[in-house]
Amino acid sequence: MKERVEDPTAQELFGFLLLLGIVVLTLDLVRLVFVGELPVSRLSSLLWNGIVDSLYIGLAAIGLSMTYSILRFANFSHGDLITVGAFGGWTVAYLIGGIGAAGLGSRLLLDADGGARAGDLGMSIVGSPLAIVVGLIAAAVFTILVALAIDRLVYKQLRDAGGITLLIASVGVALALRYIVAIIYTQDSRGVVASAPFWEPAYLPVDRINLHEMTLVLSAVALIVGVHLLLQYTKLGKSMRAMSDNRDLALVTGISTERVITATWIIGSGLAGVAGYLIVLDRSQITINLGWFLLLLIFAAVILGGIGSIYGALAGSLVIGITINLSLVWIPADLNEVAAFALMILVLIFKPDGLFGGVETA
Amino acid sequence: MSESTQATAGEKDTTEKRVADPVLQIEELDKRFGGIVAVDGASFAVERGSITGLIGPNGAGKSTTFNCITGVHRPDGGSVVFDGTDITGESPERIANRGLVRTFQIARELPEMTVLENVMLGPKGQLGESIWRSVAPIARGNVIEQEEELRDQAWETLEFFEIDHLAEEYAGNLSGGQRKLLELARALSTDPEMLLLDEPMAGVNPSLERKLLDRIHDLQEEGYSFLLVEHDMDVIMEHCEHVVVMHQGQVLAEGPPATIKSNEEVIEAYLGGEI
Amino acid sequence: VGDADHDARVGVLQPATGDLGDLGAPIQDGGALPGLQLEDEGVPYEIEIRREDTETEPEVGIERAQALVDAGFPSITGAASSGVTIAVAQDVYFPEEVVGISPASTSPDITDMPGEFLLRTCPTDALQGVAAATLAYDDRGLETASTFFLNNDYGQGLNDAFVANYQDLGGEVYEQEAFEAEQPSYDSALEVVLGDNPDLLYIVGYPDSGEQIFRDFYENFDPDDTLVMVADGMQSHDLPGDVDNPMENVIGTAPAAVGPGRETFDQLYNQEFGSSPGVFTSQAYDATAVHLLAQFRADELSGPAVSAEVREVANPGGEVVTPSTLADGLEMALDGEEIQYQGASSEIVFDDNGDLDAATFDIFEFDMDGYTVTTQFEL
Amino acid sequence: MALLEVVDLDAGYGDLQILESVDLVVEDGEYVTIVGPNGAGKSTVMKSIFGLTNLMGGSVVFDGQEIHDLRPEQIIRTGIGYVPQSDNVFPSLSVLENLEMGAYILDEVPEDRLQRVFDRFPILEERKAQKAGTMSGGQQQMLAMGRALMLDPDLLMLDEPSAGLAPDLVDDMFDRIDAINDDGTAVLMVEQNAKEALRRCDRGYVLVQGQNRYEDEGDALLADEQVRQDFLGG
Amino acid sequence: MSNEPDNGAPDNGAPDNGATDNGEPEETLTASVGRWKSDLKLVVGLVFATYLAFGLLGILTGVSVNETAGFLQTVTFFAAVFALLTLALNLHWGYTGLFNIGIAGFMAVGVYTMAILTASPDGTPAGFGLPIPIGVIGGTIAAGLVGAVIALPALRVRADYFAIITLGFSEIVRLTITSGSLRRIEVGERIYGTGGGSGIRYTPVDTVVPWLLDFSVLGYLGEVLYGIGAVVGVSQSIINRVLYALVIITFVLLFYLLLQRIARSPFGRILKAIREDEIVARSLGKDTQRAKIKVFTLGCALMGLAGILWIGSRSLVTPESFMPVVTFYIFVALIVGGAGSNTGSVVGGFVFAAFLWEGPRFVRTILRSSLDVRSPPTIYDAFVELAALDPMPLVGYVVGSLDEIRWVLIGVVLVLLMIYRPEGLMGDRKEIAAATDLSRPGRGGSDE
Ligand SMILES: Nc1ncnc2c1ncn2[C@@H]1O[C@H](COP(=O)(O)OP(=O)(O)OP(=O)(O)O)[C@@H](O)[C@H]1O
Ligand SMILES: Nc1ncnc2c1ncn2[C@@H]1O[C@H](COP(=O)(O)OP(=O)(O)OP(=O)(O)O)[C@@H](O)[C@H]1O
Ligand SMILES: [Mg+2]
Ligand SMILES: [Mg+2]
Repeated sequence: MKERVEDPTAQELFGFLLLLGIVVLTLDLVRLVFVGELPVSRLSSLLWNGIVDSLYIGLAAIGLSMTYSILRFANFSHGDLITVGAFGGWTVAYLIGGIGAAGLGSRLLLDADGGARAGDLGMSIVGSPLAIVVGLIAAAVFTILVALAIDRLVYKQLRDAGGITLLIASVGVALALRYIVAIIYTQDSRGVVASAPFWEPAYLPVDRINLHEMTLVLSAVALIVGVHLLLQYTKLGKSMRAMSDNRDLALVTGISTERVITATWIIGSGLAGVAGYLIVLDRSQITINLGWFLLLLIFAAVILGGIGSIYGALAGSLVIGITINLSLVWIPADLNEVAAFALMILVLIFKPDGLFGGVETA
Repeated sequence: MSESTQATAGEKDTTEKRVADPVLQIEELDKRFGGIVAVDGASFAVERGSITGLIGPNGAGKSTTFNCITGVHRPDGGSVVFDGTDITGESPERIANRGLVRTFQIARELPEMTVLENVMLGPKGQLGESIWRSVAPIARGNVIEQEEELRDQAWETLEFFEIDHLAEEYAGNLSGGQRKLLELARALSTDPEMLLLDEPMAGVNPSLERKLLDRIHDLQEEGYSFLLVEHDMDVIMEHCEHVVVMHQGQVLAEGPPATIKSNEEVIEAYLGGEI
Repeated sequence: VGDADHDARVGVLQPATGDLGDLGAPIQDGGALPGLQLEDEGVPYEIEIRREDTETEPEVGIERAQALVDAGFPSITGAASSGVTIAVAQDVYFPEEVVGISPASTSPDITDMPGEFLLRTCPTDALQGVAAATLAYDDRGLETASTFFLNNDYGQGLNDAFVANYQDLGGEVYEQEAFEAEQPSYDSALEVVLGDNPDLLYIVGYPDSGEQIFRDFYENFDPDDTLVMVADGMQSHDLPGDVDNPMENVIGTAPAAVGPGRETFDQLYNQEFGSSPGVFTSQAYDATAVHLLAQFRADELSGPAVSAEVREVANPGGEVVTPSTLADGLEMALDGEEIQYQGASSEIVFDDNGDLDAATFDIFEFDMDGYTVTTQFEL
Repeated sequence: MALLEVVDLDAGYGDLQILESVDLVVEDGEYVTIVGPNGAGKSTVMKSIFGLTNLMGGSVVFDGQEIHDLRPEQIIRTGIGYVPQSDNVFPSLSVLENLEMGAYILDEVPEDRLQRVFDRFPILEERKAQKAGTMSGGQQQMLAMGRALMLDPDLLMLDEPSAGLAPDLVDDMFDRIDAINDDGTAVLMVEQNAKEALRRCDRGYVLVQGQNRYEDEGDALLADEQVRQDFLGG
Repeated sequence: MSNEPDNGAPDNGAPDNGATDNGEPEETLTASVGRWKSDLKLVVGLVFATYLAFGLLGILTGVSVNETAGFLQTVTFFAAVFALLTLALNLHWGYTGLFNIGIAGFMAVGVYTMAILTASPDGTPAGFGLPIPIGVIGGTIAAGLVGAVIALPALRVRADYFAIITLGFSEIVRLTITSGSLRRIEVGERIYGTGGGSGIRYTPVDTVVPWLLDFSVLGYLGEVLYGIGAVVGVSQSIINRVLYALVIITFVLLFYLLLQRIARSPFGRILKAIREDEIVARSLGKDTQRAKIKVFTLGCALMGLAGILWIGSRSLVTPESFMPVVTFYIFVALIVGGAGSNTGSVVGGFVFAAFLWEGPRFVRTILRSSLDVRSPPTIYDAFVELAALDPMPLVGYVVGSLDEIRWVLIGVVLVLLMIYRPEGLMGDRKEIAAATDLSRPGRGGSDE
């Protein structure tokens, strides 16, 4: 770790301004609620949407952050792994859930020919829970297999290459993946999940709970906790960090770097696949651009949090998720991403290594 | 015994008096990293034209002191005066341009530049460092002549450091010791008034080490001043007029090598009872 | 007729890949369909339909249009979004004198452009704005509205037209929110537009975002509180199925479609591509059909020659040609007979600006199987 | 049979050859030093033994097993420990974690050895939780050494272990290496502190421009006028 | 890694001495000309080989001369445009290590400024109706200024973080110009603004061609070209486009010389040092912050100018032209050519335009028109037919999916390039940052 020039004054100033801005906005929020311009129910639903958004961004961001720090490149094919997971997982869910209700071709191609409509098949967590759960697992497994295959074919040849070389290669992988999916499934976007079932709890303060959204929230939280435990209490976490620090030394220490890389792909792509599957469960719509369109936000979250820190990635996701939703109180919807990016830039100027510090590649 | 008490850091206010013509003066320097106090009220001065040694156990705060002097770190307290000007907290480039240049303990070569480019980067006041002069045909003036001069100097420097055969090699491909040499060559090429050398000899082959020291003496005669961090006591004892000993961020003792050598505190803290 | 190798050549320029690929690929299919249909029917002519992909980038669009022209195509069915169409027209159609018929560019700006080499088989949004506003305010008595529109020229243009007319009639507009296509969720934005409980929510967009918007709508809001109105962009039989909701509180306006042509087209499309046609696919079919008829009627394969015949084959007067009688139409055109093409999407009557003369709009409602036209609205 | 046998080794980086038919032998329990000018290829020899260079010819046999085709993480399991010359700690791991990484190939961290390392370098225990990258140069050197000692290798390869250490620690380091050697571990060391190193070792090699130049017992090399003049600074 | 970095042209034989006699030393001039010549030879050779190959392909597969010529013209145009952008990026990334992935944003600033300055005051949105040259210069300056403003805070952070800041910036620009908020701003009776999704219309900058043809000499040249075109069957419009491409190529040459000068200078040395280790440069007394701001500003201005020459040659600008993917194209071009080398940048721009951008489309079109097979609705149907031993539906499906397949192939080609040529085609020709030949003095300037 080389010394860096310290230059606290500008940083402090920025931090102060940023803090001031946040305080002012919070006060304004309170004011709006008080004068009744912003009903509490709307505020809370904006916040809740923010949290839901940040959960699936976060799920995908963990994987991206891990490959970023351990393989030392910005993986632009991560978004398309999300897409692959979504298509793979839902295909399996359709194969199981649609038995008898639709033809094999329609099920295999996820209703590409309009022959297996989600509503008719009852594709919901209540309608065919088994299919949905098996699909979830399949999404993870399938994405992992794809990611490992790509690693063997592509990234393994590039282990000693620089970050940019890998980045460009990953863009190549991204294009190939996305359009292979397009060739198979066609580019039509379509709804593949039936209407979300609701549960109306008697004893909770909320009126009704969207069970698909709840499935997403619970699975995401469980997976995040699981990954945390895995990295905290096994050697794997440490060897990953060691590898991201200094690969040659890690080799010399006896760490099988290939095995760590494999583990990284398994965790990272597994989470990405699950994220893709769950996003579709919540949104119902599936398109080949699913992951690609999300990638920018995921990158923003990872870098905002500090590359290589999974807690940073989660914190970054939370900031991004809440910003794109809560900012609607003040600005029009077509500028909410502007707000998210602007906030990200300000935070990075205040904390140049991201919220949780981190490594760098290029 | 009595000499050594006289030389301890107890009487900080006397620092100035002990040095007749200080080129560099450090007063009450503090630097903390979180809970770790790396430099803790260190004060010392370097006589103009001298080779002053800065020694102390590992982690005593020597490199951190260097970083504070050269603007890489911002001291939490105290002052640094160079050539009569207070330079505390100035940016690294301003300090370097004042003629105070340092080398790094862990060599920091510019890996994807050739060795020659590394050295040619050093010299101050290069005309072509302005973007306009490097581009505009008329404003270019003497840029090319100057470049040729710099090139010739650079080759000489490399020859002296015995790395001229590597001139066109990328610096990142050098061996550990070669990097150290390059580091030193580059710092020298800036033609500074004073050089801060952080363990320049660590990893350098003994024969070359002697040559380097001779060169340092030559330069000293030309009026350069040196502050030298080194763990090789033979080097310190033989080549420094004055030695400052740091320990746990403070100046433990200072004085001529002979005194330091027999200072018991120093022996206990640093020299390890031997010698 | 024709050059050495061909009797007719039409380029179909649509975004088949890229961000709008899911929308544009079916339109491209629709534009290529007449060629396939005629081939199936065994017409004895060499007809070349060349698909080109704009990749959803205006730059590529212009460049591909240029390539079609360089290859000697006098007719182009394209482009999709008005931005690309305007650019392509200005930089390629006009200077090169080839005829472009856009199936999907509804921007009012296009009306002002010369109608000789740029026409369209979709209506201008200026009219649809009037239709929608009148329907909402006068017919249904909805006095307050919020709008939610796609953040591109289609969304912005139609929104402007609607809002201006609605306010002129006396309606109050609470919120006008633009949205980006294919966002992860529209919950929060809907929260904003519906916050003040308007009587009407006017949504302009395409099914790709529409699916998501309506999902979010039905999950979080009470459909009985708000009537939702959509425009032609969301006229899709797949929408309720994809949303998995009958969408009973949704009505829409779209330029009136002529009955028989539509059904033949739906059938042909389904048979060829295995799915039901999406937005602007029938307009694309019609554009290509008009091109073909005009080329057969023209005495050479050149832009000006086609341009001279386009209105001849489409506008009233002469034998009626529909999608089901397209092959016969070609013969008649070749013989120089008077014909009028009545297409899958509308009757196709071009005015001098190249705009549709259609002043009739369908009002449609959704149910689980798609949409049905309930009434028509004449301006 | 010798513990380590390097025969006719050609190696380099990419296409660039650095070593030319280098021969090197370390007997069981022996203490061998390599000295030579900067850039002679000393570190390259070590890296080649550990499989980190491009091997162009020759063979490396350890304990009767050919290891030149093995991967580094396999080589360490054959019983070779290695402390590289530079970049030899994990900067963003804590001191303790760095030491634990030293015992990576074991199932669990041997507490007694950890304690021994701490006893030897108390500062490491004091700064257990500090990020290694923020330790001083010398402290990092201690940490690197400590990490290698977490295993009990048959052969310990040290690339300039004394560089950057304070004098008391330099002596100590050499003593320590002696002690390790006395316990039966063979040592292969590169040193610029050549006199001290040759004084203490059993046998020494002088490497110049990628080739063996001299090989003899340490004291003999020290006594050799030519060697003194050319490589030991008189 | 190469152990013998390129040290200039082997055929540069000018002696070292005699240089100082006459002020501006000749030998470096000849040296750079020599180097320049060999690079030029290389580029021109590559270009001709490519044209020949594609030309043959076109003719052999029965594509008309006009269409083939149009294709080659398009390649030339995009090659020039990408070369411009790649050169600018090389200054940022190749030389200074500034990981700018917001190129699209800076282009947008340039083009929109030009559009607003030159658009007709009667249009919607209205512009200021200024002459085109003022628009071009204004747009270039605006892009540079915005770059400077971004640089002040953003350059404090490190590579990856800097990258996402520039990307965020470019998205902010794009979303803002799309947004309804700035779409229409009424000032008096006129409506100014960005036009939102429908953009701004203006007189394109390629109208410079007719203007140039008004000059007698150039006009004559034009006539000659038209004449040749008429004989071989190439339309006037293609020739006009070729002429505009030549205008851009002139800019490429100017950019190239400018950047070459910068690269081979002490200033260029500082830039490289910043890329390698900024603290070292600062510790040697170099004001890296200033250098970075200057370079970033200059590079952004060049990106703005390149944007103007490209998108400005259309008559309409919309936000869709500035999707982040544009930035990525330029990065690919740079990496393919070889980051750190200006010649490499130009080659990269050309290779990208010819083999990744335009070539595959050409080939796709040829394939499509020669393989006339019907596509079944889904791939499932195709395989079902295949199982019934009829391979044609699958072939048809493949032909029908050529658009998608083209993307898959581009992806594969990128991967293969990175695996087999990661340093880029000209990555071994990295320039040495010095204004003079650096060979050891006394041995002559040209020893190897
Ligand atoms: N990664 C590399 N790529 C290319 N060349 C290298 C690389 N590392 C070292 N070299 C070259 O190999 C030669 C030998 O290097 P090596 O590090 O083995 O020397 P050494 O004897 O250990 O020197 P020192 O005492 O200075 O550490 C040197 O000339 C150096 O330039
Ligand atoms: N960035 C930092 N963060 C935390 N602690 C630091 C940092 N930099 C230095 N230290 C601590 O400050 C103390 C002084 O370190 P310094 O590098 O100045 O020692 P030194 O005297 O140069 O030692 P050596 O002779 O080993 O190089 C050490 O304990 C070190 O761990
Ligand atoms: Mg130090
Ligand atoms: Mg070495």
